[in-house]
Amino acid sequence: MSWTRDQMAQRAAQELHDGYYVNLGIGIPTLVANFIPPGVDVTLQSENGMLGMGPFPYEGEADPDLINAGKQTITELPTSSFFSSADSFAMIRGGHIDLTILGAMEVAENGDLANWTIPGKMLKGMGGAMDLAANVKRLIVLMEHTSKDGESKILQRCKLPLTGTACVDLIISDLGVFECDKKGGSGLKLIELAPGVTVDEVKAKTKAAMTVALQGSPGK
Amino acid sequence: MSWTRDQMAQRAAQELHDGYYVNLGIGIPTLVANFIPPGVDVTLQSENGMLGMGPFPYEGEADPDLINAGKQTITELPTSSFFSSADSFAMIRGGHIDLTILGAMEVAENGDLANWTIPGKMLKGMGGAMDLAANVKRLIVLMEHTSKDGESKILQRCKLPLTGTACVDLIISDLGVFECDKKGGSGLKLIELAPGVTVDEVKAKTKAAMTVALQGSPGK
Amino acid sequence: MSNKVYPDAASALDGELFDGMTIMSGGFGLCGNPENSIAAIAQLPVKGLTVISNNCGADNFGLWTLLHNGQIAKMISSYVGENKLFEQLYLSGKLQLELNPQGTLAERIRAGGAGIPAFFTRTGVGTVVAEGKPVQQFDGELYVMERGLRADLAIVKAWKGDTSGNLVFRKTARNFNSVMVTAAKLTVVEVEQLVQPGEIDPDAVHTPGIYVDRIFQGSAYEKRIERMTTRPRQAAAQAGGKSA
Amino acid sequence: MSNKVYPDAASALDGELFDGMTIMSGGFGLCGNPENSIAAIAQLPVKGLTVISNNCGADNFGLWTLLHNGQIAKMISSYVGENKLFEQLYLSGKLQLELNPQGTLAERIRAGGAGIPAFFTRTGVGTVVAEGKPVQQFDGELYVMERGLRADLAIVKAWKGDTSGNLVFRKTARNFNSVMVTAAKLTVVEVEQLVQPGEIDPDAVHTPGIYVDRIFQGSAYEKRIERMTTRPRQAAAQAGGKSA
Repeated sequence: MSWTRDQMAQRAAQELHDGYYVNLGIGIPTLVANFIPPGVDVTLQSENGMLGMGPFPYEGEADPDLINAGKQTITELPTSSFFSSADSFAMIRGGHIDLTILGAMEVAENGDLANWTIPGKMLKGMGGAMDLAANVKRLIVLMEHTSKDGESKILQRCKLPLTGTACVDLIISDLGVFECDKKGGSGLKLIELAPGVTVDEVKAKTKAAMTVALQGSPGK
Repeated sequence: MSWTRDQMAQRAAQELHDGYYVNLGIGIPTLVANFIPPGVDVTLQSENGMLGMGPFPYEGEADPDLINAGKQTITELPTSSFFSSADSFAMIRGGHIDLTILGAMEVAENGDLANWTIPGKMLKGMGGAMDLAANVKRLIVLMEHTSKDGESKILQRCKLPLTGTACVDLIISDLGVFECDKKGGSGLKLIELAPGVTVDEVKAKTKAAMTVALQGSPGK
Repeated sequence: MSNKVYPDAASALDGELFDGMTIMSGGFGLCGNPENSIAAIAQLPVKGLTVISNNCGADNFGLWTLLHNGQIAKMISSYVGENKLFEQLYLSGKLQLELNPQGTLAERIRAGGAGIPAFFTRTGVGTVVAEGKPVQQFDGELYVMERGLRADLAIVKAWKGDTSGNLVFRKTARNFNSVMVTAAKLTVVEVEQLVQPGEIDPDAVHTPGIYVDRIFQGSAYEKRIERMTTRPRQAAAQAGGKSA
Repeated sequence: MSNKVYPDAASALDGELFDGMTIMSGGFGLCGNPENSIAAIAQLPVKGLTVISNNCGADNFGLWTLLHNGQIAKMISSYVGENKLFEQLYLSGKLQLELNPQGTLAERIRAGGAGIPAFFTRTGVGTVVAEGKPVQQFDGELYVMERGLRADLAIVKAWKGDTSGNLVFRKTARNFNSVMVTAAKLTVVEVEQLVQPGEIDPDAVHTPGIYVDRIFQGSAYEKRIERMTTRPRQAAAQAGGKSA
C-alpha cells in the first residue's frame, strides 16, 4: 500500500516538538506544515530571511516583498521577524534551528545526503541545502523510496555529488521510517513500516545494509 | 609658545573633509568636534554603536541609554543610527571610517603607536583602540609632544606595548605637525610649526629621525 | 555639504562602469531586486561582468536581461535553476559559474564588508565545495576556510532611505541587499521612498548611511512574483493556518 | 504551547548556575547592563565564574558586585579601567584577565553564535594580542586568526521584548547585548517592557525570538550614568552643536 505524499508529511509532522524552530525544504517537506499536531507550537524559518512563517495569503493579498525560500508568496504572523541573508544563515550555521526536513535524490546508510545536482543533467545549485545539512541539529529526509525508474534512493554510499556528509538522522519514505547511523558501521535501522508494506518488500527495494527494529504498532 | 589643547584640536579639525565619517578618541581628540569648520559635514562614529553623534545634552536631559565610547552622555541627530558592537566594529574593521584621531603615549617614526598600557603601572585595556589603529583609512595622533617628565613621546621605536604597527599617518603635537613614513626608512617629516616654536626646539624634544619640510605659513 | 542624492539610476551609475568589473546585485529570486539599476546597466555597453547575486533573474526579468545581452561573463551564485538561458549559456561554455552554498555566499559578502579576509565554516565539508580549499579541525570537527568577497560596485534595493543614506528594508526584500551594501567600492542604492533625515527612527535603521555612496528614488517597480501561491477565502476556518 | 516567560531573574536563573561556568554579560560600561540578573547571581553561592563582558562594572555597580563577592575567577574583556577593585584583585593574582580588542571581542562572540570557529582580522597584528596565535597573509597583508567564543549562559538586557522572545534594544544600550544573545547555551533576557506578540513590527525586531530561551520583565532599574556630561542651556545658540 505504502504512504501517500500527505501521509508521509503527516508521519514527519510527528517528529515536531513543542517550541521547535524548523526549516522545511521545498517539495514534500513543505506539506509537513499542514499537519502540525494541535497544541504543538512550531516556528518555521525561511532561509531568505524570516522567522515565523504564516500561511499562504488569501487570493488578491499576495505581497511581492513577502516570499519564502521556495519563492512562494506567504504571510507573516504576530511573532514574525525579518532579517538579512547573512543573519539568517548565522542562525542556521550557529545551530539554532532544531530540525530541518529536506527532500533527497540519494541518502546513504551512513547519513550522507545528495540532493542538489546531477552532473551533466541538472544545473541548479545547492541554494541553502548544504548549510542546512551541515549545521541543523536534526535532519530528516522525506522522499519517495525509489526513483521513477524504480531504483533505490537509499544506498550504501551516494553516487551523486554530496550535499553533506553524515548529516541525515532519519529517513521517512513512502515505505517506512529508517534511522541512519551517522557514526558509520551499523547501517540503517528500519523502525516503522507503512501499512501493508512488508520487511521483505523494503529489503528488496533498498540497496543498503539494514537491521530491523520495528517499534510498537505499524504506521497508521 | 606652542599650541594649547584647543589650538591643537583646531589644527586637527583642518584635516576633516566634507562627507567624512570620523571616530574621535577620548581626551584631546574629543575636543576636535568643537572646531569642525563651517560647511564641512562630518559624521561622528562612536564605537559602542552609534553613527551621527550629536552634542552633549542640556542639563536635565541626559539619557542613560545614550552614551559615547568615553561613557559621556550625548544626544542624537536626525541622521543618527544605532547598531550593535559587532556591527560597529564590522564598520571599523571593514575600512569604512575615513579618519580616526587618537591620543598616544608613544609614537614611532615608522608610524607605530602605543597608547593602551604601561606594564606594571597601568591596567586598563585597549578597548577599541587596536581596531581603530589597524583598520581606519587615516589615523592622526593628537598629543602633547613630551611626557610630564619632559621625555619625548615621539621615538625611533616605541618602548611600550604596541597598539598597532605602521598605522599613524600624521602627528599633531603642541609643537607642530609631523608626517610619519609608514613604509619605514625615511623617518618623520616636520611640515608645520606652532607659532613661536623653532625647528631646533622640536629637534631637541624629539627622539626620532626627522626631516624638515615646512609647508606654507607657520601654524596660526 | 556632501550630496549622495541622484535623480535616477543612469546618473548614479554614470561613468562608474567598466568592462570586466565585479558587481554585486541584491535580491533573492525576483524579491528585492534593484530593478532600476539593472535596467540602466542593460542600456550601457559594459560587458565581461562578474556578477555576484544569489540567483540570476528569471526568464525576461532581472539579471536575466544582462545575461540575454551577453554582458555577463561569470556568475557567483547559490541557485540558478528556473533559468533556461542560463543553462544554455553555461553548457555552451559562454558563461562561467561559481556556485556557493547560500549561507557561505552571504557570509563571504558580510566578511568582505567587515574586514575579514577568511573564515571557517562546516558548510560544504566533504563536498565539491571544499575541493582545493584549506580544511582545518577545530574542537574535533572539520571546517573549510572560505574567503571574504568584495566588488567594484553594489547595486542595492531598499524600501525607504533618507538623504544621508540610512536605509530600511521591507519584509523578505531585505535578503542580500543589506549585506552587499557593505562590501563594494561604490554602493548605489535605489529606494521606493526617499525621505528627509529624521523620518527614520535611529533604532529602526537597518543600514547606516556610511555604507551608501549614492541613492536615488526608483520608479516603475514591477516587483514580479515568481510563484503566486494563495489560499481560497473559504479555507480561513480550516486548520491550515500553519501551512506555508 | 512552550513558555519562555518567567516572573523574575531568580526564577529564570533557578538551577542553571554552577561553579566554574562561563557567563556572557551584556552592556558597555554601565549602559545596557542586565541589572536584575547580575543582582540575582550576586545572591547565589555560585563561584569560579569566567565572565565575558566588555567591562567589569564600576565601583559598587554592575559586575563589580560579583567581583566584590569573590565570585569571578576570570574576566574576558576589552577595557577594565576605572575599577580599583579589579586592579587590586588582578595585581594580587586573585583574578585572571584576558584582554581582547573590543572589535575582536565583539566578532568572536558573533562568530560563536554564527557557527564560525575561527576568522582572520588585521586587528592586533604585531602586538601582544597576536602572540601565540596563527598569523597568515592574505593579498599581501598579515592577519591574525581569532577563535569564536561561546558561553554556558548569556544574561542580556533589552528595552522591549514580546513573549515569543523578539527583542528591541534602545539607542546605545544595544551594544554587546544583541551579539551575546546568540552565543550561549542558555539565554536569559530581561526587558523593561514585556509585550504581547504583534506589538513589535517584524521589520523592527533586532533579535529574533529563536535566540531567547527565557525572558522576564525587570524592575527597579538604576541605569547609573558614569560620566554625566551636559551643556548649559544658554550655549544652545553657539557653534558647539557638533561637539560630542
